[in-house]
Amino acid sequence: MFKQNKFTVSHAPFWHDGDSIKAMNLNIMAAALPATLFGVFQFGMAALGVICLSISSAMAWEALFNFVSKRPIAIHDYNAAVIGMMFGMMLPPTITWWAVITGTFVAVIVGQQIFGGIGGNPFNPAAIGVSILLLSWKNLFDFDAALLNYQFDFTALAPLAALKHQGPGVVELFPISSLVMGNQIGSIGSVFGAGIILGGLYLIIRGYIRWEISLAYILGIIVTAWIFNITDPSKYANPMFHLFTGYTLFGAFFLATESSSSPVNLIPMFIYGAMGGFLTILIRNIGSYPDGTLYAILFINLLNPLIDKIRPKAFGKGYEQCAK
Amino acid sequence: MREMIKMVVVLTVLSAFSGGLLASVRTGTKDKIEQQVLKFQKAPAIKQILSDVSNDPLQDRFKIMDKEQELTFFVGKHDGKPDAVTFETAGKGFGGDLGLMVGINIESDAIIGVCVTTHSETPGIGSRAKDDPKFAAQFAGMTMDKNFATKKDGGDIDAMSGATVTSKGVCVAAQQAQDIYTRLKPEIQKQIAQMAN
Amino acid sequence: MGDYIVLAISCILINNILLAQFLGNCPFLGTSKRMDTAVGMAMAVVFVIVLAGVITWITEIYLLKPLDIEYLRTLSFILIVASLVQFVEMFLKKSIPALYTGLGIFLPLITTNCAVLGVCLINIKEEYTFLETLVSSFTYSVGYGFALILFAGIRERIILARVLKPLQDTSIGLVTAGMIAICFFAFIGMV
Amino acid sequence: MIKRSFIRLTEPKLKCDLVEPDPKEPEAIPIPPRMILLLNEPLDSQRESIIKKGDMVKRGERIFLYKESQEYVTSPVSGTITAIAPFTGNFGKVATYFVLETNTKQDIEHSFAEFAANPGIENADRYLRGIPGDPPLKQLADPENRYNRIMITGVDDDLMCTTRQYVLTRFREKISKAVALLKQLTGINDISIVIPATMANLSAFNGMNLVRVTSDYISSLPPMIMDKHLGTPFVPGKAGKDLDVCFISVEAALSLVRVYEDKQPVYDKVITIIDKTGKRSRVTATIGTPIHRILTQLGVETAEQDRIIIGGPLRGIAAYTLYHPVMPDMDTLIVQARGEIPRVSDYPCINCGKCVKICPSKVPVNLLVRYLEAGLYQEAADSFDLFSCIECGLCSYVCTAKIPIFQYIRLGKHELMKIESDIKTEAQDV
Amino acid sequence: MAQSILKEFNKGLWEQVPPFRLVLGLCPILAVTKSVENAVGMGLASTFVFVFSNLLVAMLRNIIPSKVRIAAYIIIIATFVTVVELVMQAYTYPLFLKLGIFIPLIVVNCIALGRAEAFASKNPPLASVADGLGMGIGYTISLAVVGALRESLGNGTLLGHTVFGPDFLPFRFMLEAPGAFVCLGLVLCVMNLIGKK
Repeated sequence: MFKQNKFTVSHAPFWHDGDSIKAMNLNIMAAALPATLFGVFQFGMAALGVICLSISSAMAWEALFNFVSKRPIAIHDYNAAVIGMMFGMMLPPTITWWAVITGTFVAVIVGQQIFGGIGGNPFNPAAIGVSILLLSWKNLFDFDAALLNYQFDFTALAPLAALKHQGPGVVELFPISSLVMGNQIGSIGSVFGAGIILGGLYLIIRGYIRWEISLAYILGIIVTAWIFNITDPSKYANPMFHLFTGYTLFGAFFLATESSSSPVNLIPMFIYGAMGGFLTILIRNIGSYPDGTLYAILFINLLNPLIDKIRPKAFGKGYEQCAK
Repeated sequence: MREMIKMVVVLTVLSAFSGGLLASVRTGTKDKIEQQVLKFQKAPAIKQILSDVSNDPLQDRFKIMDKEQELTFFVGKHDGKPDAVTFETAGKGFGGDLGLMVGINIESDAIIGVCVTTHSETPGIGSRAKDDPKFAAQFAGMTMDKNFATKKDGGDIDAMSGATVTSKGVCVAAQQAQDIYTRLKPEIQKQIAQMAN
Repeated sequence: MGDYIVLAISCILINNILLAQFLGNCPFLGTSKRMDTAVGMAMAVVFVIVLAGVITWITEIYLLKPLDIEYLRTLSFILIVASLVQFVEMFLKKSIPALYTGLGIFLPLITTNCAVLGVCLINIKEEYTFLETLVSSFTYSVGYGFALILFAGIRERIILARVLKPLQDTSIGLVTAGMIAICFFAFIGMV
Repeated sequence: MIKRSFIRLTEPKLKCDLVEPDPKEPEAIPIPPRMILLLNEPLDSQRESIIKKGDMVKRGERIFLYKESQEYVTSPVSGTITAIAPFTGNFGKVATYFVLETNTKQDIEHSFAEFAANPGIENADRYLRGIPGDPPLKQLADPENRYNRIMITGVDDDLMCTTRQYVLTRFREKISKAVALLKQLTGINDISIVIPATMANLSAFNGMNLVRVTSDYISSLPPMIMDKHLGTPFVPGKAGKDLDVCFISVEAALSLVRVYEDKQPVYDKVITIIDKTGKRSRVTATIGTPIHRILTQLGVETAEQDRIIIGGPLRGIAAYTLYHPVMPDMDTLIVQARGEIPRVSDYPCINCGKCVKICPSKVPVNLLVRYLEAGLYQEAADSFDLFSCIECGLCSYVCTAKIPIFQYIRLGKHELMKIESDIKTEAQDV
Repeated sequence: MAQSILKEFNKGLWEQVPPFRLVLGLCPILAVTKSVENAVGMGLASTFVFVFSNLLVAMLRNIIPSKVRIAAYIIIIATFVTVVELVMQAYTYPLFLKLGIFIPLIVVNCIALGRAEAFASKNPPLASVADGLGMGIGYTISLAVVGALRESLGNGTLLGHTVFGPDFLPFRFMLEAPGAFVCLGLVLCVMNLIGKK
């Protein structure tokens, strides 16, 4: 008789592809890095400060909430860090410190933790945070405030606000190439179109976001803006302008694709994305906000549980009757 | 059957009691309510428009029947001379009627000012018509021959961003005022003259 | 026609009876835990609000106003709503049992749904014409149903999430409703 | 273990292993002095068992626990029963195990010869349930089941397993006999053989129905074969009597042939063993042999906290003891090193959608798992297609949050079945 | 006797404080809590209705046939609601305007009907009045608490006085519709936490 070892007993499957929430979150943060770094380069140390404060306070809030609610502290999965980063990227570099901390509180705790933490949030937490901040302190979100502090060699106007107030004549001030390369005023993480696309493509290739959503969202933007544009070019800007300004690309790759608030089936993903793009342009062109991305994304988040009920027929479904 | 009769009797007595109570409360408060409406709804708007008058416009008021509508005009005096009238018109907003108090200088036929009295617009957006000084200020000084419509509709008024319908409603009310004033000017002048005497 | 469309969009999305005017919250929180009850309630609400809106409007214009007894409005409207609900319930039970099994259990709840009386009072307060009353009653109630169904979709998932004990049920429901109200801000300024 | 590839635009394609082109003869494991037999019936302390400690059994003798018992286990050797004790398996399912001291003198149960002269499905069920390959004789013999088609599967149903393929290639000449025997036993004429698509040299199968499946994982699972190759719908949650196809492993078919040819019972099971380094060896061991015998003979090391997997890496079960016996359906034995074992986590579903994308039966796994976690099994079955699951394990394999989804699904099905059978017995009692 | 009446009064203040423990009457607590003033006004108006309807229902409890009792209660409640409406219109007109249709809507406030049915129809007038008063005051306090939270955070003021100093940028979200829901949800959570102890 030999010595009996204790073996690990658990359930099938005994293999795993090695992916984890932590890996996913780190990848998302890495993908967001080019756009963020560009923002820091563009807006200086103030932007870096905002991003750092945003990430650290988001993690601190989560840890605090976990501690108070006597749950295991889970900041090592970087979930709060991702929310903080997304949130920080949507802020103007001129924002004050206490607004960042309040905002991350709203995003992390009200937006996610009270719904049961990761996976429970019905809305994108970062979008909730920014939209509540926007409702409260509109003045802090004045991107044009950057004018006071910086010297730029391009048109230093927030493109969408200019469009809203002065009409599509301003479009000519913003050549697409310079918008793509980040020569525009906006939030820290959303100005550098090329960087966001790069990050987004990375995430798509790595399979961390669902390409169907991003694609449908961008198509929704282009088609809707194009239809508006051809009906009255003197009132509505062209699709490319819409695509590369404001939060559009950021929304397409980082906000709309937040996993727990977006659908997972194929057709719903297309409906969800396209609806988001459509609403964004609708709000910009006939609504009252310069940039409709946030509200559009929150609204499609709201539709998500409903449209995600459209799903393929499960295997063998519908044969039960025949069998009986 | 007895129960049936009891039911009917009880409900009838209850209703009668309720009706009686309410009728008496109503009679007791009727005048007071009318005063209050005048004081709180019309007065602030009138005061805002006719801020520098020497009289109390609430006292110096007269009524004119215009078509089927009774309009109350409040007269403002500058240095004892009655040269301004204000009256209320209505436009359509989001969720219904939007009252607009319009003050007109009868000598120059120019608008002194406008002020939104009642509205039921979306909180935060439509109510800006009441609070946004810039929007209302656009009307001041405009003469009666101007087109009181939003720029979108080919007029001279800048709509409030994000409150197109409300802006339109205010403009419609202003146009109505313009219409009424032009139509009733002789009558108004007659009344004012009477008042001065 | 355009005016009616504007009124309709405003009633459904912008001035949503539930999320912007805060009417009918008790049944909103009560019947939104499951999708099927939410759908049933939504249909019942549309049905009753349209009927009640029309009847109270007629009462106001042809009875209360001519007799100058508008101060009896609250009293008469609530009696109309209450008896209407009773009547509808009896009528459905006898004539359309299929619909009754679907809506029946929600009808008694509707008497205390302040959205019904609220819409009737709004119609009078805004001095709507008959057609406008019809449109506003229908679209307000559709807006109510729309919000209710969307909320139920989300709530079905929240019930399964790991929500902390003191936050469960009504508390988290209200917070979610607040976020839905933010979503509806998307439509501000569209008409 | 196959790790996530860097580029993950499309879903991972897992390939089943193919049997080596020129397989070695399996190493034979001698009959050990002590055997363990598992009987699928719980021990009941209230009743008096007809089998006792110290009883002698003969090779081929059926061991019943109680007089009215339906379930039996056949003894693979002649010996003395030295222990009877309860055994707890998956989902807390209770069985009974017997420890058998092997006698030096082996003799065959006398009734066996009599039976073997008399082929028929009823008789086969009465004597042959425990032969290698675990033929579904009980189902075939059940008059309520109306099968009209038999599939002999020569492909394995998990990633690293190759035993069936080995048996198929090694004994391909006997397949025609197996087909003839099954026809004779069951009276079903439509018999096909499932073979790997890559298999060459098919002359031995001339004149037979062949179904060729690729080596992609799950294309060899019965529901998939039915769906893709037979045009017969897979019906969720229905087994046996509602299906018209019976799947029988190639080893079972060949065991039947051997029994009737040699007129004596067979108990030597072919098993593929994969050690921690991935080295593959094949043995034949008598059913009932404790697995430590096999591992020791092959020199396979096991250490504390390693994992012993019976079956493949995606659908198998983990053994908690090295005294686990060789079972009739135990095709593969994998030893997984401690460091290789992926951990499950306590995270809730984060709705990443990978499971939904990969699920071959299009089950809304993301929602299903929430309901299962909450214990709402009936709802899961009614609205979220619990029974459409074909139990491939891919959802757990890709789950980012590392939720034991597969286990939840099995548990859910198990609980529902239990409720159903409870209702049935209650109805019968009434 | 006095003790039991005190008990009826007290339970409305804490044990069964209506909007939190009974989760009734949520609509007003969301709609009229933009400021403490509105909240208290609404609370007092509701209290008046609760007390008098309870009183009348308790007095008539043996007369009203049970088949028509709900109709009778509704008539009684509606009567007192209208009284409140008229009185407020006459004496506190600005408040009446701010509370809008929520005054007539007290009639469908589940608390009123709920207390009439659950308590007043089974108890003597004095206890019923105590019950109605307790419920009403509990309701008023709840409204005031939510109102104080929303006003102080959302506007930086409390009953018109600045509370956080001049540099405080008010968290306007609290005054908007979504803020009302979120705020009430969180207050409810806190109440659940306290209640557990």
